Order: sequence, then structure tokens, then C-alpha cells
Amino acid sequence: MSTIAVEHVARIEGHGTISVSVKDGKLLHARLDVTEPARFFESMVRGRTYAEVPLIASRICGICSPNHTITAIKALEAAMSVDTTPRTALLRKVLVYGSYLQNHATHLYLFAAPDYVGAGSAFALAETHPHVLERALRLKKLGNELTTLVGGRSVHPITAVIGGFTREPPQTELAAILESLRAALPDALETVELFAAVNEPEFETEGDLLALVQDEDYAIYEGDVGSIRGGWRRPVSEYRDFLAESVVDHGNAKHSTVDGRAFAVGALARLSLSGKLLAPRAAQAAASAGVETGTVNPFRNNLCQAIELVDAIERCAGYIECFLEDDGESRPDAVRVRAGSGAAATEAPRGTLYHSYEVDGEGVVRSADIITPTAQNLGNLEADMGRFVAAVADLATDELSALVQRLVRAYDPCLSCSVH
Amino acid sequence: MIFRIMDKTSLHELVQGLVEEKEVVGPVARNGRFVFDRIAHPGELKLDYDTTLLPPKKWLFPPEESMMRFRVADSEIVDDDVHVTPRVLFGLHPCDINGLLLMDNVFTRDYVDPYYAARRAATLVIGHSCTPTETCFCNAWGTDEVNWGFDVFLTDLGDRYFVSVTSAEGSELLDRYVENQPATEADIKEFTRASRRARELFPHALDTSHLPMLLEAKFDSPIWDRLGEACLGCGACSMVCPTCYCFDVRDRTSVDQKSGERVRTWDSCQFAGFSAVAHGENFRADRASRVKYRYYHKQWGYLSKFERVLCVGCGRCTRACLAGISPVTVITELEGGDGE
Amino acid sequence: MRPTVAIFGLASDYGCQVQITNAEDDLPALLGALDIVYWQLASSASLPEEYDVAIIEGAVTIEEHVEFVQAVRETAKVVVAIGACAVCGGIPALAGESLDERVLDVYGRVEGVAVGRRAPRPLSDFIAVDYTVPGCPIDAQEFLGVVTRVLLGLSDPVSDDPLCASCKVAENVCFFDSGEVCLGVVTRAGCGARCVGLGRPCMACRGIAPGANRQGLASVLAERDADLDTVRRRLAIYNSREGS
Amino acid sequence: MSDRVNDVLDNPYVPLQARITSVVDLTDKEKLFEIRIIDEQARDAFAFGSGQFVELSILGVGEAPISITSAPTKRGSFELCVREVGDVTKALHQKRCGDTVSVRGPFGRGFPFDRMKGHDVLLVAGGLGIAPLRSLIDHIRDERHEFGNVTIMYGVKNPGEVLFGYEFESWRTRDDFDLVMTVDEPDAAWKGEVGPVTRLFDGIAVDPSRTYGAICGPPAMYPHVIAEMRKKEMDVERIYVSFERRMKCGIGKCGHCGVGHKYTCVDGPVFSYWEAMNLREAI
Ligand SMILES: Cc1cc2nc3c(=O)[nH]c(=O)nc-3n(C[C@H](O)[C@H](O)[C@H](O)COP(=O)(O)OP(=O)(O)OC[C@H]3O[C@@H](n4cnc5c(N)ncnc54)[C@H](O)[C@@H]3O)c2cc1C
Ligand code: SF4
Ligand code: SF4
Ligand code: SF4
Repeated sequence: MSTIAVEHVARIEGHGTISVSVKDGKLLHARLDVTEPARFFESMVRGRTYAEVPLIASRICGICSPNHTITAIKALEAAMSVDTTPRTALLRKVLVYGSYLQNHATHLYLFAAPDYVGAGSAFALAETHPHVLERALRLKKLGNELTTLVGGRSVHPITAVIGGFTREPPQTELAAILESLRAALPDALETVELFAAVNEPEFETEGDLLALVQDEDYAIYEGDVGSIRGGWRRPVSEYRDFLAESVVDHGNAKHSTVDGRAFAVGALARLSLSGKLLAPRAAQAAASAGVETGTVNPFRNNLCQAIELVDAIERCAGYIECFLEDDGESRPDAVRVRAGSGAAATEAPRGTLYHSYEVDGEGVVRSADIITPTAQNLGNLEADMGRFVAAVADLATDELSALVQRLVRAYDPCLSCSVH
Repeated sequence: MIFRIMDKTSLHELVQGLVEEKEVVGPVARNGRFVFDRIAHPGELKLDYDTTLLPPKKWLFPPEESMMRFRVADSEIVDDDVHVTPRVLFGLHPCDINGLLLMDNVFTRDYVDPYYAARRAATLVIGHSCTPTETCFCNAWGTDEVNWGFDVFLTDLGDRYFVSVTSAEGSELLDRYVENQPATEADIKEFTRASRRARELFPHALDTSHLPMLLEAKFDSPIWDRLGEACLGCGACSMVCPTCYCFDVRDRTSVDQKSGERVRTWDSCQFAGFSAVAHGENFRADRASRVKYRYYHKQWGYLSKFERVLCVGCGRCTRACLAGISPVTVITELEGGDGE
Repeated sequence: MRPTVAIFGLASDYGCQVQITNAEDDLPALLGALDIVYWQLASSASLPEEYDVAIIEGAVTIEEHVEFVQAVRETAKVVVAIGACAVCGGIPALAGESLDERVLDVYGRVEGVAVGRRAPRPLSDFIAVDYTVPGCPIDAQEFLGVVTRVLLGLSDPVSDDPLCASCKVAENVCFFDSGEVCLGVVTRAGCGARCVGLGRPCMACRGIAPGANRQGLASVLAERDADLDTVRRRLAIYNSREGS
Repeated sequence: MSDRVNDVLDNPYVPLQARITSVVDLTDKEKLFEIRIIDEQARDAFAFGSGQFVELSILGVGEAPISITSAPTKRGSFELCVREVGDVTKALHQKRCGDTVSVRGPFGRGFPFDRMKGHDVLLVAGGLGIAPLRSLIDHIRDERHEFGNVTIMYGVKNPGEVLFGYEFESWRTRDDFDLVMTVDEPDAAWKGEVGPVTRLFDGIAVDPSRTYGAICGPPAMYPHVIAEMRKKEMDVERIYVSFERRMKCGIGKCGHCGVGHKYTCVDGPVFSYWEAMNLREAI
């Protein structure tokens, strides 16, 4: 019998406890108990004026706050039929995709990397691999600079509001950060090399993989929802029809299924579905790292995130170039309040993020539904943990425990998000 | 002082010349109001501005400045130089130049403040005439006129400027960049007529005749309690005032605690802890006493030292105060008027 | 001797802990000055018996938190509260007092979920706090400044005055001038009126300034025919504990 | 474009390095520090009068105004008696003999020593208020023949708070000083008076035509002591008081120490009672 129990798994956002138990090659249970306390966001935003909601929703997560902010804004705009300009969309894309730099760099280097060198934390890298830590901090910093430039600060953006932006970043600073982005490509490419070289266990998830998809673009800011196993594509507005949430007994996060089946979201899903649409350098990097469309090894999520670092840099640079040439407006018009309901999804660094709201004629939110990437992943993660442990149960417990934690971290879970 | 006349159209050349030579700071538009900021070309100047958000004092006495840098380990001061950028302050109204004169009294006499003094010495001041606004009451103190404290002053006479020059440097600059002629009898007449016309535009005729005495006599008046209830304790009035000079000094050290700097920042007597000392004693613990002190010091404390009141009637504090506390109403009330 | 430091998260979004990692340029110096012995977000090291300084993010929202922070207080010589959640209740405290409704709302049942829940409270409701770094999120530089003062054994530098003065220094145009309401009038200074500078009125994320005149704000609002109730509700987003 | 101007003028904000040459624990909260300015020229130039203060810095912590407690006649070094109340004073208390600190000054207007000559002197101190008065007492002692009767009244909360007790004992045995002490909370060993310092006035004779008064203590003490002195018909212009206010510069710029229409740092900290009467919120 092998039993693995890890309380308060370290180097993930939020508190959770792993317990897996296998007997005679048969799985008894595999659980990730989310001990993160409930904060009741969906309930708290009820009764609040529409304008306050993105600000509150942003506080679901300190890492992907730009994504929560923008997704809430988009959903409320959908509910009240508020139009925005292409210029606004450009800034939002920089904010949403820019957050990948900070998230992926933090996750890959500060959270995941210590596993590969047998260290307890990334701070130990300062001694053993100083240049790696420096690279991590450079990438992270660039991500923060980007979101600060557009959103006003790196965590919980200020300028993004319903209808547009209260302030635009100064042209000179945008031009400067464009240079920094270009200069950061080598760092991102080296990150891909680093994670491509890692020997990940051979393992495939049984669940489905879901992500936003678009015909022409690596979908981040908008699109339909695509399924790799189901092979289907459906509009975001219908997400409640295909995505079911259920309350579980072991924690405050709900679990999700699609067509009755567990599924995963995140970089792996995005690359599997849209790998062909990567920006040129990212596509090259993916090819040389041996990641092909259809990859379903969840351990490879790390490598996929690394590839996305390259893509995010290329694409953000592109958005900024377009922005600098654009002569439109992003200043919000006064919102015409009207009753309605609306849903929106974006790809947060950790996967598809859904927000939907019902607003009354006074602009007061009457109901809200928020489904975070980690909440969607939890069911699949538990299933993967179980199958993985069952497959390699003969390993020593310590080694097994380390590998399971590595698997959990590869999902880049955000437990505070998952509960919200 | 010499008086010259220059064509209004040559202002552009003057500013262009200055910009090429030095850092030039002047009134520019921001979010529907005006601020004194660096300019790169003459077109940015908005000389028809009303009152800037902050007065020009920030260019001589910045809101935050490092006074010295030091090493912590051996208490060694490693840098106590005063860092100064020579510059031109362009387009100052008479009230703001008077404001500088009042600051000069504090910072360039007894124990000269090297930071202010060095900047003042490296600053060329070019004034510009103005039109009174709703909140202006410089006429009450005579600070609508200014006779020194600047290098060049431009009075708008419609198609031309009446130029008063008080310094050799000002005179040289003028000659270098623009054509100008000596002012004639007629010009001088026109100049006095223009200033008289401006005087008539003032919205208030404030009686300040018994002010210092009244501040003493009405020290215990309920006026102050009422003001204390309204005052938000926010210190906005001090920040926007061209004549408030109080500051705080703090040490900051680097995270490794090896080096540090001593920094001074603007302060306000309206903040609750301004007069607090250790052991919990606070000499002005309630807002009423603090609002009172602001007036008491401006119209009497400073006056007792420098024979002028510490206010130039710019009206910035009137505009900045959300609670509606204004020198005009306070003084009117003290003087026994209805205080509007 | 570097002090040993433990960093904890209660109910929060981890944004303030993330902000610590966001001081990229200063991280090496910070790690040099502090011996971080426990930080679940960044390290697998388990919590030692003893440590000198506790840095706590998040609000107290479950029974377990109460015992936990009391134990922390007994162990640590210095307790630093970071972020609105820990300092004034922040967004978690927006959930209010009657949680059953909320649980039902979110989970469709009240039993077996959100176990141990209790009305969210700031840290200072349970233990003495030596230093506070307010804000949602905290500013990394402000945090570093406070840490430096902790290291030197100096007093908590947090300001007691309202925000408007620094807003004036930043030369923002006041929201009240255009008929909008801004909470900076009663909010604790220290952020440089960041939001106002970016075109949004202050939401009081740094908590209410001890030196603020709330009655005075009420008069200002009444004078301008603003709806007091709306303003009160807005103030409560971060400061639901402070009935106004 | 930034130019450095370092030869402008002496910078009155920049402190001098100084060495602590002795530290004496006086009570639980107060220590006596002997300070020696390191630069010889500056040390020789450092001349002050009783009642003046220095700005003492611990670089990295801050600055605090502290009265000089030694007599102007003591050359080469001076003494500060400091109570630990906050950041700077705490940091100072952690310093040892041989450590460096930084000082500026001397600043302010002290007691009118020369005018006091040829007169009787009545000194009243409460608690830490003895610090500036000790400078005056020591100065008088050094030029004792210039003065008439010298009476010192000293009140503290309890016997453990008596500062410079060892010195007072030696004065008590000299017959040219009259020293009376009182405490609010006596212990078994206490031999002096009990009660507020004003009680000490009952037993003394004052010749108002030839007596100067000097008072320093907590703010609440002033009105009572002054009332007693006035009862003895002492002249308002011959009573001197020393004030404590918040200070950030010591040189009349920062504005914190405003008392009435004056500044404590440059117009005081020592004021005649006549001046103080005309300063709002002073007493
Ligand atoms: C003329 C005069 C003579 C005096 N003589 C004596 C004497 O002989 N002996 C004696 O013991 N005392 C004397 N005092 C009193 C003494 O000056 C004070 O006790 C002393 O200033 C207290 O300073 P502190 O730094 O220890 O305490 P605090 O008041 O705690 O000051 C803390 C320090 O931190 C700074 N600070 C305060 N708030 C903040 C904040 N929010 N953020 C960052 N920094 C902050 C302050 O500027 C200060 O430097 C005298 C005072 C005066 C005016
Ligand atoms: S007190 Fe008010 S009116 Fe007078 S100078 Fe200051 S800001 Fe201007
Ligand atoms: S905008 Fe807000 S913070 Fe700024 S001055 Fe106005 S009320 Fe104060
Ligand atoms: S302006 Fe207000 S809401 Fe914005 S950071 Fe400052 S205190 Fe928080």
C-alpha cells in the first residue's frame, strides 16, 4: 500500500492538501483538499453597482488579476451592450497576455524549477544557478512593467474600466517597453530550452482539454470554446450548457465537468488546440522542443507555458506596434445602464476564465457566476494523480510524493482562485 | 529697473531661445487646469492660464528632496552636495513671484538653507501679467504688484509687452533673442492704465486693516470651533500654498541597512501629529486649534518677523479646500463681516 | 544576525505576497537581510518552532485562523500585517456578518461546505499588530521601507493623515471639481493617490485615516447633494467594519 | 543638466561626527552621554550657553533636539541627558562608549546667564526638566562668587527617577546651594519632601527685587510654579521658562516648533515669562 499525504502543498497559490492512497495497484482515493477559505465573491457582488464589480472581482486572484478584471468588464459590457473600440481591445490584450509573463515566469521559475534541482525554493537557486534566477526575475519584472504601464500597477489594474481605459500609457514609455520586449526574447527562448531538456514522466491525461479557439489567432482575449477530445467548438455565451459545476465534500472549490467528463485547461490545452497559430518564434521554439499539437502529458504544461512566454512577448510587441499606429480612442463613454445578462471568457495564464452577470435596469448586479481555471482543473488533476500513482506505485514513497507534487505544480493551480 | 517694449509676436523667439539654452519651466495645460512643467517648445506655454494647481515653489523647494546621503556603519556623510539644475521659471504671475519673496525671507536669511538658496540663485524668473479670477484676492495684500524678485516681467499691453527688467542677465537675454525698444512716456502711461484696469476686476475688496490684532483678540472665538468642525484635516491648503514652507525630515535606509539618505518632504500644520512630541503630548491636538494656527501664523507669526503677511492672495487654498474654508471668508468673519 | 521571518496567508488573493516577489530588483537585498524560514507560496520548508518576525496577509475568516494567529503572536517578536484584508478586513470582509446566506448562494447548501466559517475580521481584532502595510495590494517599495524599519527596530511609519495632500502634490485635478465623489478625503495617505493620478477616484483601499474627519466629509457631500448612502456603501467595500 | 553646488555655503543641516566618550546609566529610562566632536577645529569652535540645545542624529534613524546638560565652562566635550522615548532616543541608548553619533548646533536662545549675575537664583525642575538646568547649575557653581543665594527645587514622580542624585548629594553638603527635592510617590528610604514641587515654595523666602527664576519641566507644571513665583512677587521679566516642542530643523525653517507667533528653536527654547505670557498656547 502506498499513501501520500502532503499538507499545505508549497509553491502554489493557496492552501491545499494532497492525499493519495493505492493498494495492490488499485487506487483507493486521490484527493486535493482545497483548504482555502471561501470568500463568496459571486454572492458579494450581488447587489453592487456594475462599476464596482470588476474592481471586486479582480481581488479573486493576485496573480491573474488583470484577467479577472478584463473578463468581468467584458461580461458586464455584454450584459449592458456597451461597445468598445479596437484601441481598447489592444490595450486589454496587452494586459491579459502581458500577465502571462509575470505568471509563467513566477510559476516556472519560483514554483516549479526548484523541483528539478531538488531545492526547496527558488531562493536556493541564487547560489547554485544565479543566472537562472536572474533570468526569472528579468522576465517577471518585464511582465510587471507591462501590466503596470497599461493597468497602472502590476496587481489589480486601475485604468481598465467598463467601456475602455481611464488613462492610456504614454507613447514614449510604450516605445521603450517595445524595446525591452524584443530584448527579452532570448530569455524566453532559453526558458523553453530549459524546460524542454527536463525529463518528464511519460504520462497522458484521460480527460478532455478545453481552451478558447479562434480561426486566425492563438486565442487569448476572445473566441469560442474548443474541445480536443470532443472535437467540438461552442460559443462562450453557452458555457453553462456544456460546463457543469458541482460542490464536493473535500474542500471549498467546486469541480467541473464537460459532457460529464473531467477536463483540463491551461497552456497545455491551448497549445494542443491552437499550436499551429503560434507566433513565428514561438512556433519554432515549440517545434524544436518537440511539442506537437495534441500533446496531452500534463507534466508538459510547464514546457507549454515556456513556449507561451515567447508567444506572449511576440504578440504583445505586435499589439503595442498596432496601438502606436492607431489613432482611435480608448476613453470610456458614459455607460448607458440597461438590464441584461452577459457572459465572457478569456484565457487566463492558467486556463479559461468565465464570468457572467445579470444586471438590472439600475445597473445593479443581480446574479453572478465565475468559473476559474483551477476549479475546472481540479477534477482532472485528482484523476491524474490517482492514475499516475497507480502506474508508478512501486517507487519509494518520498520519490512518489515528490513526483505527485510536481504533477500538481505542473497544473499551476491557484487554489484561492478555485474557491473565490 | 529698466523698461522696454517688445512686440508680442516675438515672444515665441524669446522662449525658443531660452529653451535652447536652459531648462524652461512654465504654465502648461493638464486635465483642464494648469501646472508649471518643463517645456520643450514655446507652443506648450499657456500664458493665458488662470492659476496653476501647485505654485512654482516646487521648483525651488521640491515636495521631496534628499538632503544628504550617508553610510550607516560609521555615520559618515557621503554626499551633502546640493544638486541644482539652472532653469528659467517662465510666466509667473505677480502673486507667485511675491510668494517666492516670502519664501526667500525664510530660506535665505539667518541660517541660509543651501538647497533653496542654490536653486534660487540658479533660477531666472520671468513674470507675466494676469487677469484676476473668481478666487483671487491679491489686491488685499498689494501682491498684485511686484517690484523685485524677478529678472524680467512682461506686462501685456494688447499688441506688445511692457517689459520690466531688473537683472543684467535678464537684460542680456532679452537683447539676445528679441528686438526691443526703450519704453516711451506713452507706453508707461498705457502700462499704468493696464494695471489699473486689472485692479478693477478683482471680485473682493477685503478689509484686512485690524488683522493681527483681531487674531489675538478673537483667539477664543467660536469661529475657530466651527472651522475646526468643517476642516477635513487633509492639509491640501498647505500643499497648494505658494507661501507654506513647513517640512518634515525623515531618514531612509536601504534594505541592507548599509546606506541611507535624509529626506525632507512638505508638511502641513493641519496634520494631527504636526505638533505632537514624545510622551503623547500634542500642543495642537484638535482641528480647530490647527486651522486657527494656520491663520495665526500667516497673518501674525510671520508678520511679526518679516513685516509682511504670509499670504499672497492667490486663492489656491480656496479652490483646494473641499470644506469651503477660504482666507476671504475667514478674514471677513474675523473683521466682523458676515463671512458670506 | 538576520532575523528569521515567516510569511503567512490567511483569507486573501495572495496579491500582497505576490507583490513582495514583484520587487524584483530588491529581492536579493531583501533575501540577504531576512532569513525567510517559512513561506508556503515560495518554499517547501515547513514552519519552524521559532521565528522572529511574522508577516501576515489576509483576513481572519475561519475559526482555525483565530487560534493560528494567536499562536503566531506568541511565537513572533514582531507581527507585520500586510494588505487591506489583514489591516482593515478588505474585500473578504465585504461578505459581512450573515454568512449562511452567502454559503447557500454560492454552494446551494449550508452544511459541509465553508466549514469553520466566521464573519471576516482584520488581524488587529485578535492580536496586537506592530507594523501595518495597508493597500490592496500593498506597494512593494512601501513594504521594503517597513521591513527596513522592522530591521532597525524603528516605529511603524504608517501615516495617520488623509490622502488629499499627496494628491495635491501629484497635481491631480480633484474629482469633486467635476462633480464626482472621491474617498481620498478620509483614506489613509501613503499611496501617492495612485488611482486618482490614473483617472479613478480613490476607493479607500488603505483604510480610513485616524486623522480623517468623516463628519466633515458627510457635510461636503451634503453640500454637493451627493447620495450619502451610495458613498457609505462604497466606503464599505474595503472598510465594512467601519460603520460611518 | 544637474549641477552640483557644494561650495555655496555652510550647510546648517549637515551634522558633525562625534564620539561618545562616556555613558552613565542614570535611571531605567535616562542615560548621560558625554559627546566629543571628532573634528578638532569644530570642537574648539563649539561654544554654547546654558539652555541651548543640539540636534543629535543617529544616521538612518533620525534626529532629535536635546538640551546640553553640561556647563559651558566644560570644554572639549559636552553632556546630554537623554530619556528613551522613541526611535532616536532608543537608538542612542543602544550606543556604547566609543560609538559615533552626529550633532548639529548649538541652537536656540539659552538662559540669560550674564544678566543673572549679581542676583539670587531660584531654579525649579520637574523630571527630565533638570537636564538644561543642570547646565545652568554647573555654570553657576563654576562662577559661584558672582551669585547670591542659589536655590534648587526638584520634583520627580518617585525616588527612582531622580536624575543626578549623586551630584546633588554633593551640593547639598556645600552650603552655597539650597537643594530641596520632592517626590509624588516616596519609598521607605526617601528622606526628602513629598508632594508637588509647588509645595516647596511654602518654606522659602524670596527677595523679589533680586531674584531670577528658571523653570523647566513637563508642560503641566509651568502654570503652578509660575503662580507660586508670582505669589512671591517675582518680576515677570525675571522668570525664565524653557519649552519643548516638536522640531525638525532647529534653525527656524521647518515650522514644527511654533509657539504663539514665535518659533521655539530660534526664539527660545528659553523665554522670559513676560514673553511666554504673550505667546498663545505656550503655557
Ligand atoms: C529644545 C528641546 C530640548 C530637549 N532636551 C531634551 C533632553 O535634554 N533630554 C531628552 O531626553 N529629551 C529632550 N528633548 C525631547 C526630545 O527631543 C524628544 O524626546 C525626542 O525628539 C524624541 O525623539 P525620538 O526619535 O526618540 O522619538 P519619536 O518622537 O518617536 O520620533 C521618532 C523618530 O521617527 C521619526 N518619525 C516620527 N513619526 C514617523 C513616521 N510616521 N514615519 C517615519 N518616521 C517618523 C521622527 O522624526 C523621529 O525622528 C528636548 C526637546 C526640545 C525641543
Ligand atoms: S494662504 Fe491661500 S490664498 Fe494665501 S497664498 Fe496660501 S494658498 Fe494662496
Ligand atoms: S481627488 Fe480625491 S484624493 Fe485627490 S484631492 Fe480630491 S478628494 Fe482628495
Ligand atoms: S488612491 Fe485610494 S484606492 Fe487607490 S491605491 Fe490609493 S488608497 Fe487605494
